[in-house]
Amino acid sequence: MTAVDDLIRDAGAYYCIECGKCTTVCPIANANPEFAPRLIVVKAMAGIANVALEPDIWRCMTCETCSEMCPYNVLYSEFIRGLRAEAVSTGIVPVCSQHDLMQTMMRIMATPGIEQNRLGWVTPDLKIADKGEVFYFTGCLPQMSTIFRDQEDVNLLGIAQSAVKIFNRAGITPVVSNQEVCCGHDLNWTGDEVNFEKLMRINLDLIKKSGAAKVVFTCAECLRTFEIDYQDIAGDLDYELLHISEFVDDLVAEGKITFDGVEEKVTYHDPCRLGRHLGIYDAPRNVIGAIEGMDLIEMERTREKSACCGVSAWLTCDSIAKEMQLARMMEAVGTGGDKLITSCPKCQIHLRCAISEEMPIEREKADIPIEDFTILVANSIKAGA
Amino acid sequence: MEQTEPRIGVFVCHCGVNIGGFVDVPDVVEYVKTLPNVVHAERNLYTCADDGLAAIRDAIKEHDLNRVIVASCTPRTHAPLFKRTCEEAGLNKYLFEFVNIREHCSWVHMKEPEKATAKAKQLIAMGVAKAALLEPQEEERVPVEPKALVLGGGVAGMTAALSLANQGFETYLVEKEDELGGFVRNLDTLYQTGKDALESITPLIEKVTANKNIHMLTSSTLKDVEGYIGNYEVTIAGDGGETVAKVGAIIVATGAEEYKPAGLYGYGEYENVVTLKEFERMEKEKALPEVKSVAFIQCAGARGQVLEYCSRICCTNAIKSAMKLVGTDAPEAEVTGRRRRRRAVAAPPHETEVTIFNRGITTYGVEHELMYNTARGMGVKFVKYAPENPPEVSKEGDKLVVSYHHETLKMEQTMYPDLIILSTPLVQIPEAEELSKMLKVPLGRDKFFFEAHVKLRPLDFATDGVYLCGTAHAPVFIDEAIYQAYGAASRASIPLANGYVQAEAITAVVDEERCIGCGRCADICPYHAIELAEKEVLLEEITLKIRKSSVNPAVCKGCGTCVVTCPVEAITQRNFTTPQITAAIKVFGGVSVPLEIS
Amino acid sequence: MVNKALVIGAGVAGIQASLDLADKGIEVYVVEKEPSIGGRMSQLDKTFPTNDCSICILAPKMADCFGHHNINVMTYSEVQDVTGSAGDFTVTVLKKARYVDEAKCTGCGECMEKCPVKKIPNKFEMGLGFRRAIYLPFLQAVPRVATIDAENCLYLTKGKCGTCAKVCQREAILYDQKDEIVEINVGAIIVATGYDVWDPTPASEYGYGRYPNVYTAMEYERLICAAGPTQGHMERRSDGKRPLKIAFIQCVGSRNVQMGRPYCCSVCCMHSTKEAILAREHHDDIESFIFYKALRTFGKGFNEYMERAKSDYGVVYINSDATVQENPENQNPIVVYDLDGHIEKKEVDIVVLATSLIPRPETRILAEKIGISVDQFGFLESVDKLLAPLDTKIPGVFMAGYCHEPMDIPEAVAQASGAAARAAEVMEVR
Amino acid sequence: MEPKIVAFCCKWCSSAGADLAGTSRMKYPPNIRIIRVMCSGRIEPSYILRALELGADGVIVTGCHLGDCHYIAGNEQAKKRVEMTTELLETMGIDPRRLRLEWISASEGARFASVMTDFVEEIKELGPSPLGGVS
Repeated sequence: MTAVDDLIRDAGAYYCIECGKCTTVCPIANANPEFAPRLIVVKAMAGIANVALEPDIWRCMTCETCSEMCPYNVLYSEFIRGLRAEAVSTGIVPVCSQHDLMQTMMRIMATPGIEQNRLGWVTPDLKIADKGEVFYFTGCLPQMSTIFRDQEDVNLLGIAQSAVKIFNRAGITPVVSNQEVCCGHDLNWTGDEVNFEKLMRINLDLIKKSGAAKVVFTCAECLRTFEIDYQDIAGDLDYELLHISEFVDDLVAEGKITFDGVEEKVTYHDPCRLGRHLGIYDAPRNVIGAIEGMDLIEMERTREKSACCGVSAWLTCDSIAKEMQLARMMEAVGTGGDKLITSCPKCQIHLRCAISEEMPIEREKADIPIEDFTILVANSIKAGA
Repeated sequence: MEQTEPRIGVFVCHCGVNIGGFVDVPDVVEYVKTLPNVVHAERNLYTCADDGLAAIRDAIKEHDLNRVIVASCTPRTHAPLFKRTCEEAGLNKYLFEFVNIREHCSWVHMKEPEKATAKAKQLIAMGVAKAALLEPQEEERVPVEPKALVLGGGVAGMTAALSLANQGFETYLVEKEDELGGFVRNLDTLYQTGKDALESITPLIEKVTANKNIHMLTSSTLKDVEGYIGNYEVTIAGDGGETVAKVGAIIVATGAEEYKPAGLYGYGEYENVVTLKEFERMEKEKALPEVKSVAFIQCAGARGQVLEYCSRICCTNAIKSAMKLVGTDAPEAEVTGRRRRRRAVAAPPHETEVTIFNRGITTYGVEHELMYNTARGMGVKFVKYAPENPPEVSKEGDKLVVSYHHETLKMEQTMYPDLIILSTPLVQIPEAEELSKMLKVPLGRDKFFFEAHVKLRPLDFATDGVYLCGTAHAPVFIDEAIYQAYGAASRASIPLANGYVQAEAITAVVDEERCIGCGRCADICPYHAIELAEKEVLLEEITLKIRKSSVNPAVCKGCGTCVVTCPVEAITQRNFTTPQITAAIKVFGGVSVPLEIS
Repeated sequence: MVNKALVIGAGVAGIQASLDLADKGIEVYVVEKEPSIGGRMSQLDKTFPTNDCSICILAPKMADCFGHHNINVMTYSEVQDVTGSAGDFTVTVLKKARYVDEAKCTGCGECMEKCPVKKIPNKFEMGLGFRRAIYLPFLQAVPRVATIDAENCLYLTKGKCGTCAKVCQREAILYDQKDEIVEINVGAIIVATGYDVWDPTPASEYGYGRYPNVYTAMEYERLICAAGPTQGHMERRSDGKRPLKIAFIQCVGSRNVQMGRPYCCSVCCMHSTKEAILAREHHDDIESFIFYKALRTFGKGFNEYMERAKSDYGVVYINSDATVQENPENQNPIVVYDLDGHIEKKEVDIVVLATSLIPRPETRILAEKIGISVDQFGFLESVDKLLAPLDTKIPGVFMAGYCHEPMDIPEAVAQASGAAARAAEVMEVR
Repeated sequence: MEPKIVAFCCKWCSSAGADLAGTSRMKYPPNIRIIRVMCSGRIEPSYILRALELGADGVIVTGCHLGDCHYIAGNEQAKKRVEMTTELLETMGIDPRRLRLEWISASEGARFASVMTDFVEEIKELGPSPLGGVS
């Protein structure tokens, strides 16, 4: 029994009937004919060589377009994630963009005893607490905002500030903690299971101590990591895990939040982690729909069939990724909307990144403002409500 | 038959405006009145309406009509109605003739009413010419012996016999082996029940054995058949001598056997290369050696390798056996996480590795496909091979080796199984050829019995009175053989229940005096309705033996092909005689009729 | 003991079951919810593996069934309730008003020509053709009697028009006809309600409904049928152009655990093969590509048929599922598939989807009324899968055809005869 | 010139096709006279010659498509016989185009109409039969 055999079992790859549907829908395969998800699975099943050594396992964006369409529900991303851990255990070092800066930062965070200063964004008008009913998990927004300080039109701290604003308007003082560490998503997806688990322990201890019954996330990756990866390892958590869109959706339903009317046309980009990984499609749409005058125009590739932003865990940034990002931005422009809404900070970073000075097309064909869902909501809430 | 002077009545239908709007019906009626033998002609707004039908009945009586023609729509829908009306007025229904002046005239010539009128006149005139030559016909009834013979005591034969017996018909069930059960006796377990094969069908065997209407003849074979539907005399040879029985219908349920793939994949050469059935036998007898790794090779000898066809049942059967070999429980679906996240549900590791080499797994329908899914979840491996590149079996020392070309990966691979199981197709039994001749029913290219019509008469033979079910027809699973058996019982019970067979009187008739016994008609008849019998003829005081053909009206379907084949005009087709047809041709040509009545 | 039987559904299975019973003297009621008998088979162009013209071989059976002295055909009718037990069931049948006197109508079509409501998509033509508010579902319909579609008739909805009544010379139009409830008494029941065609719009990766030149297989049957809306001319939806390249995609919505239909529909490999052969018979410059998961040629003569499709008709089989994109320039569908581990794209003129064939949702409701069980997908369940495959758990109630499990025409016919035998066993006719 | 044409149709396919042409109101020239038989296999070569002798300008024999015969293979017999008759006509000096064999199914109403139209056109081009006819 090899590790790969275990993976085949865990991912349900046994169910593969080699129909090739995964290849036909794979965004990478569509851009690069040399890449075929089907072959990786079939090779693994055939027990031929060690597939963990295949370079292709690092090119997969784990966007789960394939799993979504796989007739037999093979958990392709899970399979790839496992293969990467297996590869790392044999000494392979993945090549990440940004010179491995993110992963290094995360590994450092996993080191015990470091006192962070991550709450600089909490302006005096925002009310937060150490203990309470609702824990707001900020994620890496403070660090990312520093790293991408020079990138135009990306407002990451605004996401965190908006989240707290929303809580406060609804009469909630959320727990926001300086001891919070990165969820470890990117380490988990680049094969560093050891440091990933360390980060997890820190976060789980912290939340437990806060006494929270609900943990709310503004980052799709963080939510996916808690919901699936943490619970896989640590078992079921005894508090509720919610994306901010779900949380707001509930508040709207309960009448605790109302919105100012605004005449605006927007389109919404489903992040892989929130959509295909977790199945959260309706909540953000419900909330946008509740804003009077706001018109949501769907892109052709939406919901389960949403396009990927092209980069995952900082592994897959290359010319194909850029093409995908441009195509997505053009699709958004094509809706005639005023802005593109997303609910994953990284989607925002990656999509904006594609709109650089040197583009193969005229800028206006792909340039559309991107706004995070949380900011959109915070800006639309009726004052004093 | 005495030819009475024809007195023809013609009813021309307006069909509202459908005919009347484009054909000058009054003009047609006036014309028709001038035709020879027409003693009455009238028009009706709707001949098929109650008043139209009453008009026909009244006219038959009033004018003493002995032929009736309706010129209206297509006989396809309305002929039965008008024939019934004639019969109600005491006129033989074969003295009715239909002329279609709607679909074939008014509706297709709407823009040319004059020509349409002329055409309607001529079509009716042709009909009148034919009608003058019509003869009353009796539909012959041939009595049927309300008993049946079922050949084969496997599940299909047993089920068919039981159904017939339950419908009240005495049935002879003939089985060549000394016990009932057929092919199933070779099997270990059945996928449908998951239980021991013989045990699964024991209730059926018990019911058959206990049924008073069933005469069980084991260790017996059919030796001779004489006769035709309703009237077969069959001779069955068995241990205890010969049984002669009169039966009305015969069901062929003789089953099939497994193909032995001599020369393929080391079969017959290496010890641990067996067929699926042999493997079942080993399992049944608990004679299976300890195996760690097993390879199945599907389509061994099938789908073009030796035989042309796919044997339908081997994929599911191989999967059933593979699952047993793997021996883990079927994994159950499990959903974890509070959202839709589903964990994979593959079974835990197992001892025996099983690989099924296949050309695409053929688990059609619901049950088979679900089994295939479960088997994959249990870890049974499926490897596709291309027909032009099948796996090769050889030996390295005392180890079996399978070298194969992985079709998806396009890579050469090897494995070392302890046992190789060849899934070979079912094939016809050797006795079938003789049986087919005896029963006058054909075998197809694949040597299986060939049904009357592939789509709509799957359980009938073209020869009436003989029916078909189970693997004698083509490979099927047991449950399929069983519903086919019920179906064959239903088909066979129709003549048995009626007690007679009756054919539309359009059958061919042989004029024995003219027949020269050449046999062309018998050769060409698709239904084997024509027999050549030796007759003694006294010719100038010498007794000669001459062959004469005769048509069995219970079997003839009235296509008329034999009539054309006959070189000496010895055969006619009732209701479609040559004089009737040529009369119409003559009218068409403008010759007044009747010119000649031959 | 009532020596009569009820057959529910008058497709090929229902017709065969009725004929078998009636031919041996048992009186049969056959209840069909459509205005004509004939079922799915009447919609098919040809049948595999013989390429028999479907309606040509079915129509005589339809006529036999309708004209049989022992068969009482109740079209445009539905079973509402069943009570009693084997040998003595009481069945309530709703005879829907067709607003036409069945005895008077000759099916001449005068009314249909004059009816001003013209553009109602014809269900029989899978929406590819149109019918009027008074209509015959198809030209060979049995009975050949017009039906008024109450939802679209101007007279019945707005009290205006009345054209059909004016032009009908037989005074067969009855606007005040009412639905009727009929009670019948039977000894045995055969359920033969057939299948539905799954609408593949939700599987949006195939582009059905979005790209005009993507068809379902049933639409394609009508498209190539000489009696269909285009008289058998292959004119594609976007521009009427004749296709030169056709892609057939198999298992659309079936063999798919995620879609909740893990089963194999059993007939699609063959019907796509047939459709590809027919395309080539229409025009010998047509190229066909069949994209499949596994090619299942398990019936009698099927493998040989597929081999012939390859060798004599140039049909190309490709082992891959596929997705569909569209070339915006000419609205040609582009099929994306996996060829030996790399993605390939093939631009074709039309795509034909072998969509799942599913048990009718009405069958589940009917099963509840009768008290028989259906499986998780809605197929009727046998009481004993091995020895009594056609028996439901209620004695005296049997089943045949696709409502029981996926199958082709000869299997449905065999089951129909089989169910007739089981019903006859209940009757004790002798 | 209005040619006179006899069409022999089998009951099961081609005359049903003719019915369908009718129900579909498909026009074709009114020169055709249908004689219905059970099967195209019932049509004797002599009928064809007789029709020509008696004034037909053309004879068309129709049946089920090959493989579709209601009587298994009667249409194959028809094919052989018509082929023989065609050869005979040629030898006799009668344009063999005056005899045609077509397969028309019950669903091919349009085909029935177009075949008939086409045949009438062809016969028109050939002109009146040299046999003239009796009338």
